[in-house]
Amino acid sequence: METTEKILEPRADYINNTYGIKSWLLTKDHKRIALLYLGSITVFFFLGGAFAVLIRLELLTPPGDLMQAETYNRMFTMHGIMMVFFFLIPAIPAVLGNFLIPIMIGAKDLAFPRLNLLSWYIYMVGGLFTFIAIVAGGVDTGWTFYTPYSSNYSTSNVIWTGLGIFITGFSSILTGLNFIVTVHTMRAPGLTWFRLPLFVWSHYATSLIMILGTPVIAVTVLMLALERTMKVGIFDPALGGDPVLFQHLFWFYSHPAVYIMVLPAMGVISELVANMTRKNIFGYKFVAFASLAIAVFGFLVWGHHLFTSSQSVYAGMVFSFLSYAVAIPSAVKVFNWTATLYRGSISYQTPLLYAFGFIGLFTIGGMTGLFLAALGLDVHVHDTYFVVAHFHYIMVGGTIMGYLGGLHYWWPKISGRMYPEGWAKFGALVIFIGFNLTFFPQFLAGYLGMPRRYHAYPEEFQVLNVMSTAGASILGVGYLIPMIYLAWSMRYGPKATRNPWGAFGLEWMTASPPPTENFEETPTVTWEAYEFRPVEETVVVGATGGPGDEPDVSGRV
Amino acid sequence: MPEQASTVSGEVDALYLFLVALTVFFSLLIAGTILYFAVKYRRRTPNEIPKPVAGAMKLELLWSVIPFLISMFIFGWGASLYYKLYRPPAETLDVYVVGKQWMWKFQHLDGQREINELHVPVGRKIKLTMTTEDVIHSFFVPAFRVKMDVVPGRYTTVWFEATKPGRYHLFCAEYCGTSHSGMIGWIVVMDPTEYQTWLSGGAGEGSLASTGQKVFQDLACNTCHRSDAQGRGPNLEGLFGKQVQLADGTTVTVNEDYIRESIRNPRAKIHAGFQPIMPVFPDNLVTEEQLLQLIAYIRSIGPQQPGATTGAGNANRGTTSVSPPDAGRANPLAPSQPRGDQRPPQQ
Amino acid sequence: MSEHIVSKKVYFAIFIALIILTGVTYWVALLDLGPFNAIVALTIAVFKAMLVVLYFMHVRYSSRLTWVFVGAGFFWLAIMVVLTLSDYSTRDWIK
Amino acid sequence: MADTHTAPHTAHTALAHHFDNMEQQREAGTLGMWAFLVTEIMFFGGLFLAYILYRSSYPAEFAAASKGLDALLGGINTVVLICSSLTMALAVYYAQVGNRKLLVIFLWLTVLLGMTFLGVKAVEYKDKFDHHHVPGANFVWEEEGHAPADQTHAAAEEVNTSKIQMFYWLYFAMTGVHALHMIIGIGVMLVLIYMSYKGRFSPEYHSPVELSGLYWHFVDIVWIFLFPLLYLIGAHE
Ligand code: HEA
Ligand code: HEA
Ligand code: HEC
Ligand code: CUA
Ligand SMILES: [Cu+2]
Repeated sequence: METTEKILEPRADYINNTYGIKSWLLTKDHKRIALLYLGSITVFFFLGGAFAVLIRLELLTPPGDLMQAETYNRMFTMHGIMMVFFFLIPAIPAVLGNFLIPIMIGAKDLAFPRLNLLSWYIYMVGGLFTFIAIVAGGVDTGWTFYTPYSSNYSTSNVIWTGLGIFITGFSSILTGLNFIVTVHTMRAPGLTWFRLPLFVWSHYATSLIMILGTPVIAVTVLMLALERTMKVGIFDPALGGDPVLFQHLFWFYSHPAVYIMVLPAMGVISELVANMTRKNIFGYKFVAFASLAIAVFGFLVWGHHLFTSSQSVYAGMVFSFLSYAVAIPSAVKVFNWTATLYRGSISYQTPLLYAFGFIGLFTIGGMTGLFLAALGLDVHVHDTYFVVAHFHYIMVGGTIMGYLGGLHYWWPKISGRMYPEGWAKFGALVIFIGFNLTFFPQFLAGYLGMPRRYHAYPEEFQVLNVMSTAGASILGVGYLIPMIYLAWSMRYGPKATRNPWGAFGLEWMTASPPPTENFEETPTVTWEAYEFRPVEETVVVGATGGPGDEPDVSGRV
Repeated sequence: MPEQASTVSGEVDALYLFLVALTVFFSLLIAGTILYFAVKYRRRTPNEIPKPVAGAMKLELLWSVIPFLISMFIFGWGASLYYKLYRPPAETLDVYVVGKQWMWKFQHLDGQREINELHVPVGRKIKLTMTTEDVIHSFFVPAFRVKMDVVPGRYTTVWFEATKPGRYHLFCAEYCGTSHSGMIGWIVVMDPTEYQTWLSGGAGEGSLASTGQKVFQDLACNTCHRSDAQGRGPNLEGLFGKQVQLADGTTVTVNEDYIRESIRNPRAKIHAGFQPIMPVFPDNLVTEEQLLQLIAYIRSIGPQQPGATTGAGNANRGTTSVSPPDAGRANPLAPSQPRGDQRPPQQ
Repeated sequence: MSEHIVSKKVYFAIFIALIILTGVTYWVALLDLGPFNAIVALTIAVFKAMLVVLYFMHVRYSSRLTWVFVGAGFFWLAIMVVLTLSDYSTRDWIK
Repeated sequence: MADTHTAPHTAHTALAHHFDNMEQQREAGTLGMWAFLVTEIMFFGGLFLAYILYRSSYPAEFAAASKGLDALLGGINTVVLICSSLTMALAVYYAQVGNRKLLVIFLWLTVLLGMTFLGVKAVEYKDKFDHHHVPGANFVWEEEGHAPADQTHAAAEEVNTSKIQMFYWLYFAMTGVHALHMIIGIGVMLVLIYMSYKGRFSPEYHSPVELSGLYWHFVDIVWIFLFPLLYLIGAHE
């Protein structure tokens, strides 16, 4: 990216208008809160990643030689918990969503700025509890906490971890609530629902899941904690309870939660695909409603995790059928993204590369979901590495790719600096290769019958596991690359212009980085979503003259 | 592809291969289209603004309906396979399984007991009735493509028919604590004659039912449950597979789960005309294994002829392979008999 | 879209209806209606809840959006209960 | 809705900086509260599900256990809560018409009724403690005319008691969470009273009263379901 060197009078933006730790820890500005989240989820990601590294090292050889079985069990449990509850669920909504939603709808902030800050603190407190649980010896129940193991048998810190998840749940509820109200009540004049960027639609759908599903996991861990302390038998068959009830309650939340993890990434991809090709999204309304459909149908399929659990065969059929129903909107999205490229103006910048990565890997991950939803086949692959590969394809190959793509794309807006494009492309490539090498062999291992959560495994699976471990080390390095250059660019990257991509959307009509209240004046929207325009007609909201206002390469403002 | 060693392996693999092909097709379709567009419509000048393309209803319908139809096809296929996998067939050779942290315990009707190793004959439908002493486990034999969770407090069943002699992995697939990965074993599939020899090896204790009968006497069950009508409890002879009238007016079929409940928690369902006086036998009095022995015993004194039961046509499914107690060892595998609807000889 | 002020009369009327319905629930519970005891009790409870939601909570005078939210809350609860029970009620069918 | 932005605004002192006008702010508040209540429905929903499942599995035990509850006290509490809903509704009414004195009075009445409810609940809980009906190691359940005879009979007791105990566990969990909501509600009321003393509310700005009202009524609704479910199942036997 080429930028002009000319230094103008520095204009106050959200980063430099006040200084000091306190101004950050007590901020009510959604953009600063997004950065607080960015920092904290990154820490949790690397913590979760460190556990993953240890898992992969243990699995390098068939016998359990690196660590004790107890330790290994704690490793994958805490890996799952960290990654799911403390990284992936907040990742895109709380960072990119928080930063962008008010800007994209032309508002000054979220509807409840104080709740927003509170949600970060709640998240941190939840994280702290979980962290204490780890330091005090960890948990070994698997991230799914199945009873009666978790309630009556495990001797690890189930309650502390449960408390951490309980608390963090409220942070997610508050974020969702805030988004819903904001999107309903704070859209700029003229910004009708069908003019909203698809990013906002998908976050709206995500938020619905957050407020409808999260309370159930809260009450479920509450019941688990009480059961563990009082042993009254809610989940204990010896006393008349049913352990499978726990599985129903757990998955009632946790299946929809997988859509909390993927929908925001889908929103990011919609933005990337449209803006990196300067094309309106093909079938806008279908993509928008597909998000809602996924959110709604996502609540009807949880029983597909229980196909071998002794759940009724007939209930299994219902859940399988509904699982296929929810796959259709995902398919619609994939096809529409692809069609958007048709007659576009495609620019191979890093964000688009990540978007391509997402589409490809999500397709594979999603299609393997169809294997799992096929009842007779799931009987064989359930709780094998096939499942592990399925969800890593979607969550790591899909969502993290989406997250990184979004982070790169909006990085100029967030930090006011450009990242180094060459390094970024290199990083994306390393991640893509490392990823596939890590997780593709797991499909094979899974179908061959290697069960998951195994500390030691029979010899014949070793080759595949060695490949997987090798891939994981490439992947780990891959993740360090963006970490380093993004941090570097915050200080040394070239200054970003208002709209370095020639993209379209309200966030590109304000300065980079934006001022505290986002726009100098409330914009009035007279355009449709993704209505790309020639340079002369480019819309700029607010006065020009700051450093973020020079024309970009394409001569646009 | 793991070894195919059961009658359903091939069917599961067929579905798998179909899905693999489908995945390859769609992945290539999408990746190919993306690459093609990406090259063809690459940005040529920095200021290029392509013309907007309007959506197309027809296309949207096309790519919703086709995937839907495909997925309904997969659904149907998967569901019928599932039904087959989880619905035990009529004539089976039964084995009782108890899981516990971290081992598998097997009891054959003929009295053999095994740990972490299960010997079965080739070409017979084997039905496992399973439970656990502690947490949930899952019985998984990759070569047979079967898996079923083993849940405390209830019996789950799974069946398979091995097609090839050999040793196959048995895994515990549901995470169950520290040595979950150590809860593994082998399924040894043998030729019928070898199996016969194996059967006549060990054992010694007599059949499972006769062990059950001993337990029945040791626990003084027979003080109440007598073979005449004088007992304080119902006569258990000929009971298995029948419908029982309960005190609250409903009826229930006597099966493994019902017997289990009657022993662990007798007051849950009261046989009409009897007092709720039967004591509870919790697992410190009757272990899961003994419970299964008792069931085998009660089954063995059940109706000898399937047709003789009063229950619905299928109420006695799975009951026919029982040999009467003390009748010497049954030979469930007379090789001369045709497979399928064969009935084990009742000596 | 200014707010609607509900008159005091309506509040009192609803209040009286609620008290009466409480009495009815109590009285019905003393009769033996077999399985209908639960059904009647729940019907009355739903009815009471509706009165509170519509009048005390002003939903009757609120935007469609509020209706949708209220509806969604109960609808999702129903999803959870119905689909879970669909498992428990059909477990024995296979045998 | 989006068009509210265009309304010219005369800034009210209670208008937060990021809203355009009071109408928008009020709407956001109401919607937020409703979204929160939806969350609450789902939270209680998990407990209700467990209740429904076990009640339909063990109807006899649950009916028997339910007799250990005092339906009269439960009924009284229902009436108390309905009264408090009325006073709350009236408080909102007086906030809307701008009658500060009556607003404060009705808020106090609401607090008082809430306290009464909690008082009655405390009496009930105490009774459960005295009778060892609190789930846990000390739980005891005697049925009419039955004395545990020998060891196996003691075991028989245990199994059946376990379902009774399950009922009491659900009773305590549901009413406990409900009572917790009441306590929070009372705290909120006290804040409202303080704010109205300070003269913060006016016909233009009173959403805190309104929103707290929504919350309070919701807590009332939960009880409307808890009462028949917990207290009245076994009443007719
Ligand atoms: C972000 C996370 C995410 C997402 C989006 C999904 C999406 C899907 N998942 Fe996945 N899943 C997980 C995360 C996720 N999953 C996790 C974490 C687990 C394991 C939990 C544990 O046990 O620890 C799991 C487990 C899991 C199981 C249980 C397996 C088992 O334990 O035995 C099943 C079974 O049905 C399943 C199915 C599906 C389906 C059908 C989809 C669908 O939504 C996918 C839809 C997408 C597509 C279909 C691809 C795009 C479409 C096309 C390219 C067009 C062609 C399409 C057709 C012909 C239909 N998943
Ligand atoms: C968002 C979710 C998410 C993400 C991002 C990941 C990321 C990864 N996971 Fe994840 N995983 C889960 C969610 C996720 N996982 C879940 C839910 C489970 C199930 C848990 C359960 O069964 O209960 C699971 C289980 C799971 C298993 C199965 C364990 C088992 O069943 O026995 C494996 C095995 O390979 C694995 C590997 C990996 C790897 C290699 C990565 C890589 O992508 C990680 C790459 C990142 C790094 C490598 C970080 C870089 C850090 C450094 C370089 C610092 C190194 C420092 C030190 C070593 C001190 N995961
Ligand atoms: C004190 C007497 C007594 C003893 C000892 C006793 N039972 Fe029973 N049993 C009864 C009575 C009475 C019933 C019928 C009432 C009921 O269903 O609970 C019954 C019912 C049963 C039933 C259900 C049969 C049906 O028709 O409903 C089974 C199975 C059973 N008992 C097995 C056993 C076993 C096994 C033992 C020993 C471990 C045992 N009983 C010991 C009295 C006894
Ligand atoms: Cu037993 Cu895992
Ligand atoms: Cu799922």
